[in-house]
Amino acid sequence: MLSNILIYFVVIPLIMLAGLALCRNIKQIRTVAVIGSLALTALSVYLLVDYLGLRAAGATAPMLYTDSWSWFPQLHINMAVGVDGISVAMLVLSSIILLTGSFASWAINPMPKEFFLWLILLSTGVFGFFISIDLFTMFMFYEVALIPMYLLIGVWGSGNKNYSAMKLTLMLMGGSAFLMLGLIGIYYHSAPEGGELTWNLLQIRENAAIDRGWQYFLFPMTFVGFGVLGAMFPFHTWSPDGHASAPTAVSMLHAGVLMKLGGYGCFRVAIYLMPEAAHDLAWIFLILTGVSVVYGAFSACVQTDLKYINAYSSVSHCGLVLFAILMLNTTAMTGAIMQMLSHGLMTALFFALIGMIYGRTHTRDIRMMGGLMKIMPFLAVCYVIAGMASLGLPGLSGFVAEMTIFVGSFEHTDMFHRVFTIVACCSIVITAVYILRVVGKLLLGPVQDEHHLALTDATWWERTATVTLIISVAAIGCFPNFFANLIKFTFSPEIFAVIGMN
Amino acid sequence: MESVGSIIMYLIIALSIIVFSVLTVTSRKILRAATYLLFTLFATAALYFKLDYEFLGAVQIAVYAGGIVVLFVFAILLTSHPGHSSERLVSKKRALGFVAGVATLLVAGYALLSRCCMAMTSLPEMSNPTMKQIGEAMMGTGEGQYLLPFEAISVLLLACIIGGVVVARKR
Amino acid sequence: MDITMIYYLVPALIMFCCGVYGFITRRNMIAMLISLELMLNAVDINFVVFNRYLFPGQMEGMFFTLFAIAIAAAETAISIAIIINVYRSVKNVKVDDLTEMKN
Amino acid sequence: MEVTIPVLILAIPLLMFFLLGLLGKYMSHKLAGILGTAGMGITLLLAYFTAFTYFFSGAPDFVDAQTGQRLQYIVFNQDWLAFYNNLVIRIGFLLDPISALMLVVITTISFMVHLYSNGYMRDHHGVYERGFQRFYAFLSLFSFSMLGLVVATNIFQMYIFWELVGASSYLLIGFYYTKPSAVSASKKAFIVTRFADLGFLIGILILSFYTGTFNFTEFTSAAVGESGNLFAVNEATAQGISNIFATSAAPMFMGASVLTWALVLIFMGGMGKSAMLPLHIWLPDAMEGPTPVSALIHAATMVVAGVYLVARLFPLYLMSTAALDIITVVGALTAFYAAMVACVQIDIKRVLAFSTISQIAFMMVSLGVARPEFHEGLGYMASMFHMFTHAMFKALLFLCAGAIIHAVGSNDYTEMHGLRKHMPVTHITFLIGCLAIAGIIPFSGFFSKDEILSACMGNSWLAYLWMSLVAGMTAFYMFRLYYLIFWWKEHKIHAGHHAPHDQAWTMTLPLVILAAVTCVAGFIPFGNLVSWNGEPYDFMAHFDWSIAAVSLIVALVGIGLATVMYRKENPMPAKMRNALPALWNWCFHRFYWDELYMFITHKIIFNGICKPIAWFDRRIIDGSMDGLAYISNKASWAIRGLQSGNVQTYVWIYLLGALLLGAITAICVI
Repeated sequence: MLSNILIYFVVIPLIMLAGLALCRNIKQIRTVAVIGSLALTALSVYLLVDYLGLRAAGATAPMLYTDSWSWFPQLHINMAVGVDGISVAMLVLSSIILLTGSFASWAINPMPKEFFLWLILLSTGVFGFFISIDLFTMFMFYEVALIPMYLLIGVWGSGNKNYSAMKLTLMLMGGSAFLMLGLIGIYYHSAPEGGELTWNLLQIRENAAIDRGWQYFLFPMTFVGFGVLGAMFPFHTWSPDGHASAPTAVSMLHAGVLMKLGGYGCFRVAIYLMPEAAHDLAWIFLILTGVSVVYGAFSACVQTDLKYINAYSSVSHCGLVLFAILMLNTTAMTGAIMQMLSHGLMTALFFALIGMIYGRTHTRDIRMMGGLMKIMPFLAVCYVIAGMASLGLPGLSGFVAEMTIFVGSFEHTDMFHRVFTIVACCSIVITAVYILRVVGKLLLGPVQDEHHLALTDATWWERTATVTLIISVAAIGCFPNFFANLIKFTFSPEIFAVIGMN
Repeated sequence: MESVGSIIMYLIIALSIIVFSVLTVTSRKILRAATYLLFTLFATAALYFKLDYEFLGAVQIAVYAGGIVVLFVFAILLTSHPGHSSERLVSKKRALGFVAGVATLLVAGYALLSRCCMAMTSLPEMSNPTMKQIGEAMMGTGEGQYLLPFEAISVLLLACIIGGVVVARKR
Repeated sequence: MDITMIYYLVPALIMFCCGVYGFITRRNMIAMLISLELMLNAVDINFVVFNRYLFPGQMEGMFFTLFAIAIAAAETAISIAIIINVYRSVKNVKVDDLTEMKN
Repeated sequence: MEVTIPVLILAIPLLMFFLLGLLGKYMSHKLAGILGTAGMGITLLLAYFTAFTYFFSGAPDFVDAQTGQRLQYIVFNQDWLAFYNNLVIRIGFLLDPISALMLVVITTISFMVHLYSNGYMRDHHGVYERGFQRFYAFLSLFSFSMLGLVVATNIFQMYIFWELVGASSYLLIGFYYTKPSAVSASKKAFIVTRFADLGFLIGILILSFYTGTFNFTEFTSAAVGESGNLFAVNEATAQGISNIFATSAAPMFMGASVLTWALVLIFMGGMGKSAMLPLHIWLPDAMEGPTPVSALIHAATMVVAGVYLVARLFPLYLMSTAALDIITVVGALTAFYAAMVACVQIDIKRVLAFSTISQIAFMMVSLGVARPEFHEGLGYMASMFHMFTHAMFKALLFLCAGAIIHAVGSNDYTEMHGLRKHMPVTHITFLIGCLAIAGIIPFSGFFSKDEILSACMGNSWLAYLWMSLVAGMTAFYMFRLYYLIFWWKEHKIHAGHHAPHDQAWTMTLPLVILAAVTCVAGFIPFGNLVSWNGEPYDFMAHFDWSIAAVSLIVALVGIGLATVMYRKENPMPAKMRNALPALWNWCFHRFYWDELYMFITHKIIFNGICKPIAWFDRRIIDGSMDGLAYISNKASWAIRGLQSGNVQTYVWIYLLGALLLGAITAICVI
């Protein structure tokens, strides 16, 4: 079992958990957290290189490193793992954000040990989710990733934290309920009449036994189930409150990685397994996601709390992810995955910076702040860079992702899809409006509050966190073809063949 | 066709069961209720005798009437001031109880009457189970013998003794 | 007149209903326990009657009643021990007033 | 051609950006200034070398040996992001007449500005301004982006650098970031151009979808077709594209062909960057940035990007004359509007800003009226020519204005007056600039403007008359400005103030160089270098002396009028103003465009869309979620009573259930 590289993505966090449990003081905790997440980052980068090597050597299977260990044979539940380019990209993203999140919560208070325990448990779920190809284990890890969120927000959060934690958890659990129904439905239709049922994604895809009628029922279930986590309109309202109350690292992980679970799941389960229904029902969800792209952006324009602004911008950007996935062609889907990467990194950067600013000024209300550029130039410049990434400046990640999505979506010959593409395009202008509004109010202009003049700039761990993220954002923005190819290669042509598109 | 004496016996037994049951649950003084319960239990014992189960009737009198009711009386005397402890029933509760009782009566009665033909079985001939038979049934492990439940009951009683001591002990 | 099975079952049923009524209406725990005994007794009668009328050669019903009586005795003993204990601590045996353990 | 030099042209400014941006704060101000200027100087030399090689080496890559046509040459073209099929964004380097021309223009102006800023960005005591290194870093970033824009090999590369140019413009306008007006001006500039870019993007999407390519070479060759042009690179694709648009079965959308739609939308991008009506509002405000920035970005280079874009796609535009007509109309209206407004402004940078808008509109009109049938596409050449000369003399004017502002310490000309004795060099160079923009022979503006008017003449009389009128107004307002600054009675010098004087050599040298260029640039045989299809033609052969004479007279009338009214302080301007107060007010308030936009953005979009949406989200969407929680909460409280702990209630309910079950069984089974 331990000969498979993927299993270490779960094993290392578990070892970290054990190590954390033994820690006595904050120094040891930091050491364990940083060493562990560095190990995970190294592992994911190694996986990336090795994966590309295997692909270059001509491996054509849809998933590599596949393995399966029986777990509960009566119900055909296995611990099945395997990755393709998308999962690899997601693993790299998750490990980077975990690493920077550890740095960002360097001085977490109170109960640092418990905080990191829950945080690592959460990331265990995340990593487990991305390596699983068995629907049941996938769902299990999904839940493992969701539950710690409640405590992390409820205990270490700020503001109206109990309400937010409860709301977030309940809404996501509501999504899970749909999801579970959908997954069980898929399981019972996973094989043709009389065949052996399975939870394995690849097997189900190969069997292609879910008939159209059932797909019409199961597709919305799974899509909405995952869509709730992907902040799909109108199930996005947990996001502003949840993010506003969450501590920095949790916001980072949640917006950066957990929301990606939603998009990834929508693609991996809903669309991959039920392409016909996806094709027939896409228009409903296209309307919803297309609306949420513009709607989130408009909402962000009038918010005054930094985290709310960012949460609504996440609604807009994640809406674009689901929007592109539903276009059902390679280019748009590549764009969707790139947008997931890009949004993950830049939102993490945003939340890290907001946390750092909040830690100093003790307010997140942009009306109470101003002229921070003069006081904390490093953080301010980083914020501007994050903003530029968000509004799609070439050379940073947002641009390539959005352009890939727009070009891919416009490829769709149907007038309806095109009109919605143009509607989604409008978001780039609105995004510019709210980003510049924040930058102008928060960072530029005269200093608003005299007390802020005494504040200090970033510490070394904060610099480490932000610089790592900025480099990642710029890497995607400057060398998009590398990532595009990593992702693109793995879109199995057969799902598009079913729909009759390229 | 039963003898007249038997019928009169039956009537007395049935009547006292019904009357004393009703009195048990309606009397407002708790000590009286216990007394009426005693009469009900005696009537039941009489019923067992009439159905030719002498041993059972004896056990009923000894354990129930002699043991349990005495326990009740002790408990009542310990927990309340006799004669003084009349309780008023809440009318809402009484209504609820009445509905429940009547509903039970109706449902069970309907079930009973709908199987009227079976319920009309007349008394077959039966020899009294002798003490020897009962003792063998109780002490054997074969078919129709009850050593295991007997032992289980004895263990249960032991547990009850210990439990009762523990619970009632002064701290 | 033949005394058939139903002649025994009906008083037993009435006894049972009285038990139900008493259990629901009484506030005194001892009175509730008394009602419980009535119900048990009614069931015992049924066992005996069915045994006697339908399976006269066997003794299952009788033995069941026998054991039920034993268990009833044990149960009563324990219950009364609890009741006395409760009385000792709260000076009351009214079931409505015993809400201390709830909170 | 070697790849190294073109790569270096792009790489050096980028490197300078990172060097000065990341390490700037560890450098002294002086070193940063020298580094930035030296970097730009090297880029300048390399760009000159490249342009010279392109125009004059006669290598077969650049010129067809038989016909003498100039060719498009792709120096390198690196895949950057592949979408599907042929849709690949590449980062490349395209050399053709206009890109070579723009390389020269950009590096020249940029170098001048770099040099000039060494003097401008400090106060009278020689103390450098805060953020000096940052300023140079941003200038380098801008130069990189602008160079990348002009050498783009495909429309998406252009869009990429287009955005980068916008961002660096944002950074430079907002350079004085503690000043609220600068912050809002930068924001406005970015958002307005961003809005225009939305059109550009959609245009690109449409165009690339139908043509299946982003590459300029394929667009242009497709449009020109088989008429023996030398821009054709990929004959097969070209044929496909021309079939798509040229046939009668061309895809239509709402009554116009998709090509027209795409081109108009792309032109919208150009309108934003080039400040055409109605997207011009950001440019006057952009003057909040340091004056060298205004000279570089908002006069000479970035704002002509729109013109450059149209010129780049000109062969495609020829396929849709409707789009060209729209360009003409927009340009003509803008030119007139900006000239009107410029006549009454009191901030010298604002006057220059509006004159820039007006002049760019000239270029647009020139492109709009250009047709291959008339003088072999004279308008195209004239537009490019004017772009070149305008860059020089407008940068000159702005740098002069900068010197004056630096000396006086105010933008408002009412505080200047009579500076000609104190600042002789600035005076002379400014005068040269004014003469050039007014169109007086032999300064460069005369030639280029004359070409434009000729081209208008070729299209219609109306365009010609209209543009001549605007040319006269140009002469008027420029000389009004000139007289107001340099003539009139000078202000008393307050005690403790220095008298204004000419500035350090770093600031005067660029003025002199640019003035010299302005004097001689008109005589460059431009037609030999730039034409719409690469075929050189004799510039003088198309020179129409009658039109030249008329335009000269118009310019002189304008100057004369300005002389009469503003030579000395007199009541005439005030009288005219009182005669037509409404007109004056409208002009002074720029026809209330800003107020209109303010109304639209604040009242309609912000209060009418954003706020209701936010409210809807909080109250309705979130409210329904909360309502769900509320209902379940209430429901729980309602059934909470069942778990009372009261054993009698339990029995009652249990019995009820049991009886129900019993009843059902009794009824069904028995």
